[in-house]
Amino acid sequence: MTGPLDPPVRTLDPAHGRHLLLQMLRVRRLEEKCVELYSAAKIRGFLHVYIGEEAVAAGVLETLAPEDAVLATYREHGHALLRGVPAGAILAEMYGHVEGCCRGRGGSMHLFDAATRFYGGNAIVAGGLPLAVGMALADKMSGRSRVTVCFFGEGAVAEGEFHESLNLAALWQLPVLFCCENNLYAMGTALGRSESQTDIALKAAGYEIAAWAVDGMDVVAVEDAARHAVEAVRAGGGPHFLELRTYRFRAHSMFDPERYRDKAEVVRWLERDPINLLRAAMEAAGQLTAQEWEQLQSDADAEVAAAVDFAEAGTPEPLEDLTRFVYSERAGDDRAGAGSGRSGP
Amino acid sequence: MTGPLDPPVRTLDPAHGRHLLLQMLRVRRLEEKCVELYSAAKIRGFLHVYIGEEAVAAGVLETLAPEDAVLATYREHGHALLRGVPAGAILAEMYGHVEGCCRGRGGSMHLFDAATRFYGGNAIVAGGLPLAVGMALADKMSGRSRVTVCFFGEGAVAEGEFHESLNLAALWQLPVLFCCENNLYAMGTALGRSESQTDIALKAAGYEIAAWAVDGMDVVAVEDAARHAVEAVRAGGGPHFLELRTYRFRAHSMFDPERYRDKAEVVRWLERDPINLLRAAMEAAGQLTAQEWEQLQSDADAEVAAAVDFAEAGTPEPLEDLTRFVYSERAGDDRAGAGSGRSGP
Amino acid sequence: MKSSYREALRAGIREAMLRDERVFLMGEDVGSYGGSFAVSLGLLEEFGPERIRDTPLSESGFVGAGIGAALAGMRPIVEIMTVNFSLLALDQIVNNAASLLHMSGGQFNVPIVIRMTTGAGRQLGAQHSHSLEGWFAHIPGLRILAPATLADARGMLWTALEDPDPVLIFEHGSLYNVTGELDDDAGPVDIDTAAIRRTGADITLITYGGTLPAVLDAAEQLAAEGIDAEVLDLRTLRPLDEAAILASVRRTHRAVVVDEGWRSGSISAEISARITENAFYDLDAPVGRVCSAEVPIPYAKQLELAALPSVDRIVAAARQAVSAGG
Amino acid sequence: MKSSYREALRAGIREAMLRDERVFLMGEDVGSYGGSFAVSLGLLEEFGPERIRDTPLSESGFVGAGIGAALAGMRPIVEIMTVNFSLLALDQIVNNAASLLHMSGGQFNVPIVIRMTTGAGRQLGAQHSHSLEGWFAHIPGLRILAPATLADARGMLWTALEDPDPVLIFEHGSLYNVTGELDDDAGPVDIDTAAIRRTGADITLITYGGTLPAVLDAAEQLAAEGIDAEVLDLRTLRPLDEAAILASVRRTHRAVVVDEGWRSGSISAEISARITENAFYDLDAPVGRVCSAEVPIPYAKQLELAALPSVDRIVAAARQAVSAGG
Ligand SMILES: Cc1ncc(C[n+]2csc(CCOP(=O)(O)OP(=O)(O)O)c2C)c(N)n1
Ligand SMILES: Cc1ncc(C[n+]2csc(CCOP(=O)(O)OP(=O)(O)O)c2C)c(N)n1
Ligand SMILES: [Mg+2]
Ligand SMILES: [Mg+2]
Repeated sequence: MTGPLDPPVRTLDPAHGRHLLLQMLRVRRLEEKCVELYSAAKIRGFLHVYIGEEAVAAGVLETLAPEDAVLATYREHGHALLRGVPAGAILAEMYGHVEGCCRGRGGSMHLFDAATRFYGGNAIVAGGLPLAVGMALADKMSGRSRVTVCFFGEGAVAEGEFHESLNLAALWQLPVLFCCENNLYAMGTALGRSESQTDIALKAAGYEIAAWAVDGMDVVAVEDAARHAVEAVRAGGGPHFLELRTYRFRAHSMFDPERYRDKAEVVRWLERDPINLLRAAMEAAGQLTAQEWEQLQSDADAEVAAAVDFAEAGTPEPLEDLTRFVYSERAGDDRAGAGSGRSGP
Repeated sequence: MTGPLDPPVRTLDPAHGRHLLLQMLRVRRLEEKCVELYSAAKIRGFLHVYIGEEAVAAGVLETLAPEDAVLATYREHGHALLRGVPAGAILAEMYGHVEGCCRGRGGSMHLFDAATRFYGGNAIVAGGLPLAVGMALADKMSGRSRVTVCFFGEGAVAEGEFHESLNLAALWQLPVLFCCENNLYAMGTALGRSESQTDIALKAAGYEIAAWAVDGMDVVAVEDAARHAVEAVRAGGGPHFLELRTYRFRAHSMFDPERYRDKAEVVRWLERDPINLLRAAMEAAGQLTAQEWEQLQSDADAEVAAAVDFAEAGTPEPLEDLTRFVYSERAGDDRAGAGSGRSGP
Repeated sequence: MKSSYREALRAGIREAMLRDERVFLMGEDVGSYGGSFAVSLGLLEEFGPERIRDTPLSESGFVGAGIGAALAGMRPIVEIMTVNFSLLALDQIVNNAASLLHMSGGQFNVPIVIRMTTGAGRQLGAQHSHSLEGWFAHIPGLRILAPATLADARGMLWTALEDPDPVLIFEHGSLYNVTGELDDDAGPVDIDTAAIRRTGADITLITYGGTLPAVLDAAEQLAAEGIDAEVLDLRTLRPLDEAAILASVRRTHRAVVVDEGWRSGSISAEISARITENAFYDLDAPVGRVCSAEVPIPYAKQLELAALPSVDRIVAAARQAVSAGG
Repeated sequence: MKSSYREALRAGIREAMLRDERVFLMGEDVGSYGGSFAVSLGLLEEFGPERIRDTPLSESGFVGAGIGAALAGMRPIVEIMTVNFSLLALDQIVNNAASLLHMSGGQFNVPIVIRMTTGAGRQLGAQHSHSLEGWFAHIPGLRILAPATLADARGMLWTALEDPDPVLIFEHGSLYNVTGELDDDAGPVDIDTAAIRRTGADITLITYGGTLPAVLDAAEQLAAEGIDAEVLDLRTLRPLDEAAILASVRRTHRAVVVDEGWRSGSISAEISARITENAFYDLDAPVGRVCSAEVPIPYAKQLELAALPSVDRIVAAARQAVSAGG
């Protein structure tokens, strides 16, 4: 296992610290709202929230450039938001409205956004990994110095597609960063009951991929590690792998009665809430006033409130358009709409 | 990587040495005959011969008990023969005759035999591994101390099914022995162009499986390692893995023009012909007379000749029976034939 | 007794586990989670983790392992959480489960039962809304079941486990919460025949699984219009009970097939073709089909509903068949 | 010029590589081995290992990687050695390639071309003899091609690469060695329409791909008996050129569909159903089907031949249709 050679830089610029705090808060508030809206039957289908894991997306996405690409799973609202997809477009999508980032066709598990190169939203566990490998292959073949970042859960590690993807990426030395969000459970299945080797970073290193494990509750540590990895990938250092050790505070989805884990375990992890951790550290260092904290919260709240308004005001796609986007619309088509049917940039 | 703790026992009982020599010769002669029969259009379809790799099957199968189970690939004539399937039934199968071990329905790539618990013959690379895991699971759940042995090529290592199978076997500590026949090529693809990590035993060890590499051209070394592994598996030591380093002397199949490897490389490996190696060692040790060697050869030749006669005398299945064995025949069915439609013992 | 479809399935599994110690249940989250759709809830506590076996996420691996276990004498029930993920296990199902008996000349049969949830209608989006049971019915060597009623949910499993060959059971996600009366002595049922769920003289509505409730509703509505529809529940999609289909159509002279698969290449096409082949001169109108629109199923409610067969579309198709021709 | 089907395919790939630097070929043994069926022989030398890219054995991985590369602006040609192994890549094909455009509301199309060998007839046994192109044709979002002629083998690829959406090309293994004349200026062909390969007035024989030669032979034989058969080569299995099918059947009033898929749930069923739905009153006889027997394809020659559509069976089906009814 390769780790960063230099000790992480722990001196935090206060403005940057507040920015990271805000990023995490934005996700937290959006997810809380999603849960509320689900209970109010405004959102339907399966809903998986990211509460507790915000430091992972916040830390990693901080290090990317606009030309990079991001892929995630069905637990991807936070990734979409922090990648730059407007909260309104995200919520409108979950309302099934045409103003949603996928015109309401995708829903919670399938957020996509061409403008920010956000490639979903994949509801098949491990299904995004081969795609990420291929996007990185395209970049390498085209001589572009872009990075493709692929998020997935530790449950995906047991899938054949994980294995095939890591091997291809390493064999071809592709510019891809694998980010394994190890929250210790795949639905109800604890890591130790799904992997004979529970050290995921070690497993990745077995493919001759530079891999290391990071405290996924410490957004600064995540950002440091990700920056190191992204720079290495961009510089042509081949694929890198981060195991981000985290925990989901909520149930797997809205249908999960959580029979498989102790309340006490959850309580222990709640003490490592990534937002509280950073807030406390900054407060202790005199980097965050009560007023600043209030401001961050109200900024996050305001954004979510505006997003709800946007989603509420949205409209359903007319039924005549049901069969659109099964195939691309050609130049001659006289249909209007967002779908340009063109790929890539 | 775990290896045998004791140094291998290299004092060879002469009778056993001659037996191993005969086993390898039997395979060699059968395969040579297959090539000949293919050229004569007696055998059709795809044909993959095992010439050069005989020490692997000979060494491993030597260590099994009748109640154990064996699975192999499309390059499995030798495994079938050494497991105890009569040469005549093997050749008749390739003739497509009803006297064949699968009534002519399987052909070269699909030899099966219930009597010797030989479970094929699988033409999907890595497709047999999950089956082996399941058979071992059944043994473990039933409290039987049987071993399931699964052979596959190093090309299979890149497949997702390899990964899923090794993880399941290790996680559940199943009595299965994985035997990777590393002949350095998967069709035309050299190992270094298919695996980012070319040390296959190390790769297997990454699943927390006891794994070691063995000279697959040295039948005594193979037998020693296999015996050690089979005993450990049978004793409840969980899955084991052998990487058997070998080489195929012939083309991948009858259609392969072998553009991908040097003649010189082949020549170098021919010097390590497993039959010649053992023969030379025994002769040097005064354990094999010229007459004994002649006898072994003529025994092997005679067996193959008889098998050809048996196959030639065989008969094609009548067309009315085409749709048999799509579903099992029930008690009430008045059809005759070998197919009992019953699984396992 | 009162039962839900889910409870009926669970009772079937429980009974099988009690009857035959070779039976075990294996799949993702069947154990400590209680089953993703709560079908196996409580069984871990009753039978323990060996026989209610949670698997890692590796569909090809554990389905293949189920096939191997069946080869070695067990009677595994493998749960694939939903049909959507079965695509990852297709190689094992088609190239091994369905082929081994034939390739081995009758030596190795595969007595495995594979259960999975199928279907759309719950706003789960394209990757979680496939209806592929009709597609699976293309594969020789497999038997495909689609329990639509409580009695079938309860009773098909044991019969499937007694079958020496691989059986796939498709449970429509919208049925789990359906409740009704189940006979106290409900038990194994046959898996060879289709069932007439409503007799009628004017037209045969042919369906199975998740669309049976809508078809029955449509039949009620048609009755109010004076059209007397027979409703045939196929129950088994492979092999099809062709005799039952033809017998009904020969009585009614008209047929509409309803299924949730995408129209092109659906099982409805097969049924339509068979009727035409065998009862052409008995038909007073072309066989109609009501299937799903040929789109990846969208999330938005109105679009999803528009994509799926509905009572209205079934009624309309039946009306058209009745008004057409002779 | 004289060409084999194999050479025509190679010429198509070569031209695409030369025309557009975003095009590359990727798959198992496409490079140093020269292609398992020698289609890509010589291309590695001409274009180098970056663009003629050998992959490890990992069908799901490299097909998914092809989809990803397409998303990121490339125009990959992914070769799956044979259709039999495509089962390992179905998740990527169905859940990603076919679904991404729709799920993303039109944002992300997938311009990938996936080629594979299909079909039986070479005594390869059950696991190497699938004919699943008709089965793939069930999936919305995919376009399915089956070149049966040299001109189509040569010309379909470029048109497929220009298509913004995923295209699967099925090459029947028995066609590679077929040789004939190919126009010197042969180039891209349309992939939207079916082609009449022989005109006739008495019956329409509908087929595609590997069975076209047998159907043409059957038509000759029928001509000798005084039955004038039209032969329609579908060329594209999804979307079907329904207009061409119906137009021909409305002229001839009779049809037999021939394909190598297993009969139940075959593309022939779909075609039969569509004809019945749309041209019921034009038909003088039920639509016939000649498909493969519903068995895993056996190795033994006589059994394999008996399982597959043959000239005799086609002739018999045509005769029956012509003698039936009006
Ligand atoms: C191939 C596949 N199998 C099963 C599922 C059902 N499923 C959805 S999420 C999930 C657990 C995944 O766990 P993990 O990868 O750790 O991600 P997490 O939910 O913890 O973020 C399962 C089993 C699926 N979506 N895809
Ligand atoms: C899943 C799958 N993909 C591709 C093939 C085609 N194929 C047959 S053998 C082979 C090479 C396998 O190499 P290896 O596993 O090393 O075994 P070896 O032939 O060297 O014994 C390939 C690519 C196949 N049979 N199955
Ligand atoms: Mg997890
Ligand atoms: Mg090899």
